[in-house]
Amino acid sequence: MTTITLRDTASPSGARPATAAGQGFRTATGGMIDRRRPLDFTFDGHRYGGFQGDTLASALLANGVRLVGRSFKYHRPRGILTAGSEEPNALVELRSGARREPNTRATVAELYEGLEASSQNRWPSLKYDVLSVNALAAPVFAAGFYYKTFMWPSALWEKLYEPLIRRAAGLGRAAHAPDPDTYDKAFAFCDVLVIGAGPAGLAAALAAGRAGARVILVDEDHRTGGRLLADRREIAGRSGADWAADALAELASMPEVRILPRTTLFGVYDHGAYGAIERVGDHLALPPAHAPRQRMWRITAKQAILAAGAIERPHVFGGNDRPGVMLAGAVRTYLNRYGVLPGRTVAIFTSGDDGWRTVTDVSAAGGQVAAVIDSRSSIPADLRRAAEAVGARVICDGYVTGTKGHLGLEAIEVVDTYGSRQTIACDCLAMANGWNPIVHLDSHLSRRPVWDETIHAFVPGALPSGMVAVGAAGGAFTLASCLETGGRAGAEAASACGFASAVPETPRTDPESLAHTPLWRVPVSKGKAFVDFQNDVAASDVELAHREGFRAVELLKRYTTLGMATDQGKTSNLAGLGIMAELTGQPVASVGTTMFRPPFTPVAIGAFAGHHRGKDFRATRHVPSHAWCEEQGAVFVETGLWLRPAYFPKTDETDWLKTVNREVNTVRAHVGVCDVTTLGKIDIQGRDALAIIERVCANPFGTLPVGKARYAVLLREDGFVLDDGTVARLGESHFVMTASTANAAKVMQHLEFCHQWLWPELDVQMVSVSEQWAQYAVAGPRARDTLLGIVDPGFDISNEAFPFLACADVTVGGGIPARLFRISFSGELAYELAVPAAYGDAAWRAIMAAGSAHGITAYGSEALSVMRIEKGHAAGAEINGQTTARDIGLGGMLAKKKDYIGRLMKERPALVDPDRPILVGFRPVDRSQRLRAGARFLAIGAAPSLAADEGTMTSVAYSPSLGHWIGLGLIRRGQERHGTRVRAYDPVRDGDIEVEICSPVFVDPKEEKLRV
Amino acid sequence: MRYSLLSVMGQALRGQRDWKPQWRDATPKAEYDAVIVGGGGHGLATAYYLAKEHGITNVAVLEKSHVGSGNVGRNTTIVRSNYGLAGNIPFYERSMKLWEGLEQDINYNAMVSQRGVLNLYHSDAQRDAYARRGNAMRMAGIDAELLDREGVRGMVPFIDFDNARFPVKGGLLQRRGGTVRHDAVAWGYARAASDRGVDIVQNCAVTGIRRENGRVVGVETSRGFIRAKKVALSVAGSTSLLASMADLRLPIESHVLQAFVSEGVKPLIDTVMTFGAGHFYVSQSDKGGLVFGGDIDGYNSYAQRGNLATIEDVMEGGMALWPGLGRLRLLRHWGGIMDMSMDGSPIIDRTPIDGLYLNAGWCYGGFKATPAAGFCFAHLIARDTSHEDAAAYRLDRFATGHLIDEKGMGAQPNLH
Amino acid sequence: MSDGIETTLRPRSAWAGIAPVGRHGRPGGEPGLTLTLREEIGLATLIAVKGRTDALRQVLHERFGWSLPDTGTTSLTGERGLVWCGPDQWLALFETRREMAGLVQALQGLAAVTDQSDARAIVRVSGPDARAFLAKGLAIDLHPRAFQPGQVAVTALAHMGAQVWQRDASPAYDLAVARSFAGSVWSWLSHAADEFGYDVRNAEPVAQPRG
Amino acid sequence: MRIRCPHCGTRDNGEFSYLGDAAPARPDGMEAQPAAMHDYVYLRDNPAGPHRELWYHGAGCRSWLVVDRDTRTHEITGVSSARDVALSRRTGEVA
Repeated sequence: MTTITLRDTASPSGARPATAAGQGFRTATGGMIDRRRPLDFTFDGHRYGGFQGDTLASALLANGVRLVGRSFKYHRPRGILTAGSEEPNALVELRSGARREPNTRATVAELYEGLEASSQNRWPSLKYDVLSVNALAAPVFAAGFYYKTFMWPSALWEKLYEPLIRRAAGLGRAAHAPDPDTYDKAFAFCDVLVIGAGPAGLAAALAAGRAGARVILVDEDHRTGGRLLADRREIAGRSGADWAADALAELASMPEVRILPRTTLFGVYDHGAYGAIERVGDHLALPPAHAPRQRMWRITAKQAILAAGAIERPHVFGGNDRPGVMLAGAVRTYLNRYGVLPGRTVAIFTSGDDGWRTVTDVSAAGGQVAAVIDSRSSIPADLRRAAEAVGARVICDGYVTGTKGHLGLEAIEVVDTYGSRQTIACDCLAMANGWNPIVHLDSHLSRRPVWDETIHAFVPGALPSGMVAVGAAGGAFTLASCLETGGRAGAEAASACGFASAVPETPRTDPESLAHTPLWRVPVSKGKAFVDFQNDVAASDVELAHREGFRAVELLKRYTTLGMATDQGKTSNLAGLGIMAELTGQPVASVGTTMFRPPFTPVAIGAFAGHHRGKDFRATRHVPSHAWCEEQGAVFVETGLWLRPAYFPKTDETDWLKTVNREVNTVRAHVGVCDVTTLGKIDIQGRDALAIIERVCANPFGTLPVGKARYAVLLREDGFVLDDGTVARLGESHFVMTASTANAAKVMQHLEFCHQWLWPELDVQMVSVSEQWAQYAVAGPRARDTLLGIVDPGFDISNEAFPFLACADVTVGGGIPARLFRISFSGELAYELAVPAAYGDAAWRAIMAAGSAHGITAYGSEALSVMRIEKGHAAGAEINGQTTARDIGLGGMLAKKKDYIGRLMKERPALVDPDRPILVGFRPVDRSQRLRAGARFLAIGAAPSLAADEGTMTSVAYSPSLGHWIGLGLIRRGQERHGTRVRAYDPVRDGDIEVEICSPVFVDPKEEKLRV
Repeated sequence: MRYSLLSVMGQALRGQRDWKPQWRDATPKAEYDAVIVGGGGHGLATAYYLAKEHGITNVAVLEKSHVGSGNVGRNTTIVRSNYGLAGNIPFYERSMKLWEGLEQDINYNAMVSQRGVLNLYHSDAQRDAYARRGNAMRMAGIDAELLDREGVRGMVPFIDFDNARFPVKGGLLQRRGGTVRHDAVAWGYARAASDRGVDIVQNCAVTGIRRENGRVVGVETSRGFIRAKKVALSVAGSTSLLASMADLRLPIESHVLQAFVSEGVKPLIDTVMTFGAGHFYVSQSDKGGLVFGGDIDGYNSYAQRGNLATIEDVMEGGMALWPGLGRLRLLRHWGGIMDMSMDGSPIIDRTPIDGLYLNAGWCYGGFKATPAAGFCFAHLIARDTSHEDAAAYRLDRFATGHLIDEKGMGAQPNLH
Repeated sequence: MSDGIETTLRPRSAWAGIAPVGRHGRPGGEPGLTLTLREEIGLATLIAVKGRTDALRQVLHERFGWSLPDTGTTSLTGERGLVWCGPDQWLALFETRREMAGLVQALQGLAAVTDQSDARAIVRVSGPDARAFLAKGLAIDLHPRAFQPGQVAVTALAHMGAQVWQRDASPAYDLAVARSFAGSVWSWLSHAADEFGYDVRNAEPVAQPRG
Repeated sequence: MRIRCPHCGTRDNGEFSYLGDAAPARPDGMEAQPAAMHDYVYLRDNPAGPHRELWYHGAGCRSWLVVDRDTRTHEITGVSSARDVALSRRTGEVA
């Protein structure tokens, strides 16, 4: 028997407590805390002491702090109900600043030196909370009252009612600053995943581990053992805690067993995929150096054993939410595991034999048991005797009907079988109303639990293959059955994975009785009887829902918000269902349950994102000239995953337009070089290479000779343009196709689809060479002169030998293999030179050197875009998935005599409607005006309306060649309307100007520059 | 009993004892003028407007489970009318206008909250695409504003402007957009329809569509045959299953879309925001939870749940946009089944079978459409001709080429 | 590429400016990982011509002494040989690019040969924590019961395409990623390797061919 | 969700992209009719239950796969190479 000294009050504010002495409710000995390691912490600015091994909740209770928070709606004082992750009440803000974590359950927050916690949802303080006046209006604030009110006047909803409601709602305050900690992710694979390291889980892991299977054992607690740490039990003649420690030691010695404490298995996904979150650094003030705060495990398991245990059920009676009212199992946890007396005078309200276990534990720890109230009409004599032996009053067939106390429990009101009422002083009430197996995880795959009338609880229904629930999680509540079902499941899981295993013998355990008659609510209670503590859902709200027709469990949940708080109804759901069953006169089994959804307990969003945040949200692809571009101070732009140089400002160029104009002018007058490596490049070889190109491209290729390239347009099967590019014929049966930067991956996938699925008989070999080749466009009148400085002598690239659209293998720089294509996006004499990517940097520098005598400039994506608009080439803004080849002026080039993807669907009536908007050019009537892409076209004088809409401007640029803005756009019957004027209407940018329709080719319409 | 603050306070004195069921849990009659299959938001709204606008009250809504058990209770509650194509614009604006007057119309507070919908852009091309859309909206008389970076910063200063992989350059804002308390929409329409005489029949699964001489004559159900002059399907997610009972194949696939809610916290964000460089959209419920979502999982599914690949993708988008979310915890995620149509737009039309009407293909935009879908579907059922605002939602548009493809993704449902 | 090139152009490593040589991450003690940057490797994709896989197998054996690896495996001798990368597709590895000469000719009509020497950035991952480290990014089971020397996987590493093959049981792995992703791959590597402490080294220069 | 690629082994579904129903066959050739093409492009059975569907192992071996999967439970009962399925379909046509 421990001797204990109890202190009355918490330590005064600011004073440094002599840690152990300040903990007035700490037993002198016992518990699994490390009394040699005292810790200081603060709650609402007050300093307290605790020990290593405490949770915040156990340490608060040790210091006599019972009032921990305020409830959601009524701002009622709330304390600590549980000792685990199911806690609905004791939610605090943990840490501060950018690390502030609202709604943190004090019952699972491990104590560390310097821990800071604050209560939430109260103002100005936890003890004096102004909004507790809400409790007075509780009769108005019944379930769903807001659906019936706040409707008049309608304008006041957003202005007044909603802001008030929003401010009052929510519990804690989230950190506003970016999360300073990092998160890690890891994949793990195993034969047998064991979820929960209580007696059943340990037995399962031992059996599977001994068979040689790869086992992962996860437990949300930092210490393995489950209820063996909380109840004084015996296994094979030793204490349960010792047995658990031995089991852990043996598991730790097995090389194929991985034990993950502080790890919550939060979700079950298809085909043996599981999500688990490991709290690597949450038990410390800061995560350890070089370690993440948390690590998300994605576990793939062949077999899974659910041994997550069970959650005790509260009773529903008036004032059952008063601080000091706790679950009986939690009371025993605080006593036995933490060496804390949750109260000096404890009353026990039970509906089964299990609650009586609390009597001896309280008494053994030095507490006074005031009374045991059992709602059943008969009680085993030995239990009664044991209670009476410690001086407890025993009330059979009685109920707790109410509680008294200001900010914490001072007394309970009890009615006995004869209806006589009495008040019993106590500062802690332990409630035992049976246990619910944790069926959450097995419900994640849409398997509904089933009602088990023998234990009055939902148990797992049919589980997916490879998954089994054992111990309390499977409805086997006795310790012996936990060990037995766990051991058997472990052995069977291992043998299902091909390991020879034997079902272990179940060790002997001390006797226990679990007789139980659940009590869904106390029939004669006073005041608000809470079902869902956190969301302030009372029994009367369930009645109201019933009255108003919200009887289906999902409707009950949604109308009352029962089970929708941060605990997802772990302690409340069944009471709600039980009461609804009573009201509708149905058995609970027919009422059913709502669907449990992942995660089992809330998981930090940052953990799901892991490394992928900030600049690492998505990969960044760099072009081969990137280092040079950076040296030159290029301005980069995100293009899909690529980072491309947009333009290259010189020191005196402060305006981007000035730079781009210079780049364009230099290309048009001299020469420029642009990195176009981002294009997709697909190598196509084989006897049927031409055949597949013919089928995927809408224009004909049969006549393409070796050594020539051709523009290519690809349609989707629905007839719209998929992409455009070029196809170059390098050999009789060797082609290289380019795709646009944005569509490179899509086109490759499309080609693979055509080859593997549509036409598998074709003899074709395709592979992406996008990463192999750096590709540079060299454009401008001096492009050939520039190339002569890098292409090795012996390759004739004269206009005669290497005309427009020629292509050839060459070498550059003295023997580096390269490919040269005479193709042009700018309308200038232009080439694309491809060199192996490793030589990309050197080749780029060599081009710049070779071109310096010819006035070369590097140009970026902006100048590239200006020049393509000047030439009327459609690009991403026009090929946006909504346009046909005809729409963008390519209708004439489509093949007539071959079948190809998209051939038939492009002929649908609406797609050949002459009224469809067609690509044309635009220029401002007042040449000084700027054009904007996205403007809509209207007839001059027409009032803006959808009916008046004639099309839209798709691309614009300032043309330095012409000295004014130009645009491309799609407009109804555009090709017939050159020279006419329309409005370019752009109200979102206050734009409304007149523009003139013109040819989309603004520069060199006769293509004289291209072929010289 | 009419709902008002007064009636609630009056009931407070009486322990809230006099409230009646919000809708009658009807037993099906042998015959109706019209049977609406599906007691979700759309079906209930259709029944309400059939009664209110067309005086047709001999109507049953057949629901296999309970009222609002489908997507109306599983979505991320966003309402908006920021569409860019002529086929969509008038319809969604009709819906927005109906939302704006909904509470007074049905005497039920569905908490229509016009807190704004902000679509972020991250490139010049995206800005221009949004301008194109915003301009179309403005031409239709719908509010739209194109914000620059500073305009966005003024609204949501906490998102990542400085270290982003895809920097925020601005946004398209529809101030009239916002959120609506989703369940309340179903309940409010159920109550209002029931008050007008519509039979709401729960736990009544349709198992067959009976036809005689090429015309629908009623439906087989788990509660027996119910004769009907007109049968209207409003069962997004399960449309193909019901249509197959009438031997129809449709341009629709069923896909799972996941949705997410965080723990409740004090107000953080007072608008609806969408990321333009990843799949992520978020708002905060009046209860305090951040409600968010992303892309569909991408495979055909009738299971109301998804998988981790999509979950991670959504969270990455969230963290990339809003680094302060890191320590906020995900409370719950779930899935709903979407009718993904082949061009990403819905179908409200007659079918080749006389007397069989179809409201389907809502992809993941059905919630915001609830009032207008009910309004226009009721019009179609009552008058056998499309309402002008839904005239583009024809079933034959895939054959004629009059597609309404806002994203330009073509005939691949999982890309819309 | 043939011998005797007098090029003035110098190749730039895929890791240049990205992967700093030296000790990083958790200080103290032996590093858990060694990351060796691989350079100058010759790589080519081989795709069998329809129906010629057996003939290809024979020629590869006769001309190069290589056996065509089965699905999911490699057949490497030293730094040379073949790595499976898809149905009827392999990656041919050479210690240097120079050695690749003649491959196209030898396999004419049997396989499409495509030079990919510059398409990949390759790093060798070794050390006691190699498995734990790779498990943070690769969603494949690297346990010795599931993945051994001689096996290869084409998969994703932190959303980026990657190919990984195990070299030996120490364990050591070669990790190949697309060249343009090297910077982002390194960002992930350095984050994931931080807790183990890691050494970054350049590969030993390739010995000049004898003779 | 995990899919057993016949070439690469079992992988997370994030490595794959989905196309849809594998049943419709493209009406090939110049004689194909618009109505048949419309049905191929647009109409789907969309069953709740067993479904043969096309997936692409884009992050792996780049193979198109035919997967037999139950759309109610996501249970996968078979995966084969799409090329093999397509070739056997052709053979079936000939025979």
